[in-house]
Amino acid sequence: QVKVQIAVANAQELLQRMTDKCFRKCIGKPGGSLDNSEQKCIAMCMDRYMDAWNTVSRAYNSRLQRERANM
Amino acid sequence: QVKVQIAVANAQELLQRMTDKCFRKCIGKPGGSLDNSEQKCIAMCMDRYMDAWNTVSRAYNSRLQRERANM
Amino acid sequence: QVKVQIAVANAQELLQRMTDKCFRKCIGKPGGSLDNSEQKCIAMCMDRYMDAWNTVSRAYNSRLQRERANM
Amino acid sequence: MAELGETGEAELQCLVEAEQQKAHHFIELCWDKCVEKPGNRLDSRTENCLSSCVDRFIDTTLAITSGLPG
Amino acid sequence: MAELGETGEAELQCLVEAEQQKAHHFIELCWDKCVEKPGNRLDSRTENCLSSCVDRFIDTTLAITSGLPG
Amino acid sequence: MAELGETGEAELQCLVEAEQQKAHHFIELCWDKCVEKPGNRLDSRTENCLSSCVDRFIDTTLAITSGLPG
Repeated sequence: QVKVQIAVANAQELLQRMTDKCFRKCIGKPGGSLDNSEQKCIAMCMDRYMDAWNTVSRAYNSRLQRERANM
Repeated sequence: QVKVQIAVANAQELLQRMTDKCFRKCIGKPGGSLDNSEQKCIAMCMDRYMDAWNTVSRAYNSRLQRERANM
Repeated sequence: QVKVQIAVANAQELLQRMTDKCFRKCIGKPGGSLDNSEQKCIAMCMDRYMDAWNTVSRAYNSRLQRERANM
Repeated sequence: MAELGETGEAELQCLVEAEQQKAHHFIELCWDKCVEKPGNRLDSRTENCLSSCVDRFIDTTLAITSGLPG
Repeated sequence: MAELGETGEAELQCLVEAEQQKAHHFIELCWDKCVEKPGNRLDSRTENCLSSCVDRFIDTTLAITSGLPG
Repeated sequence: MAELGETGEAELQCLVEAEQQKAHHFIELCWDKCVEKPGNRLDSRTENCLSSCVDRFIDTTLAITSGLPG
């Protein structure tokens, strides 16, 4: 149950940071609605952010393992 | 009593964020004292920040109501 | 024992903020290793950050004392 | 009004605080996007920008969460 | 020194932490304003800028809170 | 698996959370350094930049902490 709580909190923080980064990157001056190019940018940004998250997590874990092997 | 605590915490956070934003906007390289134009800028920034806070809160509340009406 | 806990937490936060600032200042596009000039920059940045921390703390404490004397 | 128990109070506090954190988050983000130089009054362009900023941010949140499974 | 009770310890901790958060906040803000490229030593111009930055930030805080009712 | 006591659970939670905060911190920093415009896919240059960013940040942390007494 603790693990579930942690996973939920983690996913929420990931989503919140992703929303922030993609909003800052994709929306210039906010207008009356999300136009087509903004919507596409957000969809793409969201996919790339998840890719980047995976790359960063992999790099971190492999570094942890190398450091442990050197001890 | 809980409500009072929340209101106080909320006002403190508002003031702190306002001070930060207005300091960053109004003070270039910090000198020996706040000069006249910096003082005016801060007074104005503070008023506009409160206006902006009210606008943002109104927009958020009206969106919440529209979303609820659509459910 | 409380004091020790506070001192440790404080030092950790100082180190974390210093690492962040110096990483942002000294590393452009991250490459395959820290090159010589990046290493020098980090060593220097770390020393200057500690100097700046001392200057800021001194300025804050002397202001506190002036404010108290004026009360 | 019935008195809140300890748990009820804590939950209420969490809820209200979460809402207020959202408002603080909006002002942080939208102030940077919309206000360049604070003037004598909030002109209508800046005011529209601030309102739209809140709405577009919520749109973005909804777009992102609707793309999720579940 | 008298021993602190549990409450006293927690209060002391809160107080000291609040002060230290201020120092962390100042360094964050003033480092960005005053230090461009870290050099061999902190030159006097940067040092003055850092001290002034703390003082002007406190001035700003006082200006803002003195404009409040109460 | 043995059941965790209350203290064990809290400690586990702290540990896992600290690790995850690091990952959130890395993505925050490295996204800004490496991703300019999100494209159709993560090209290999961006991917290398992200991996290197994590490694160089850890190098920086080690360089900074190894310069400390103790």
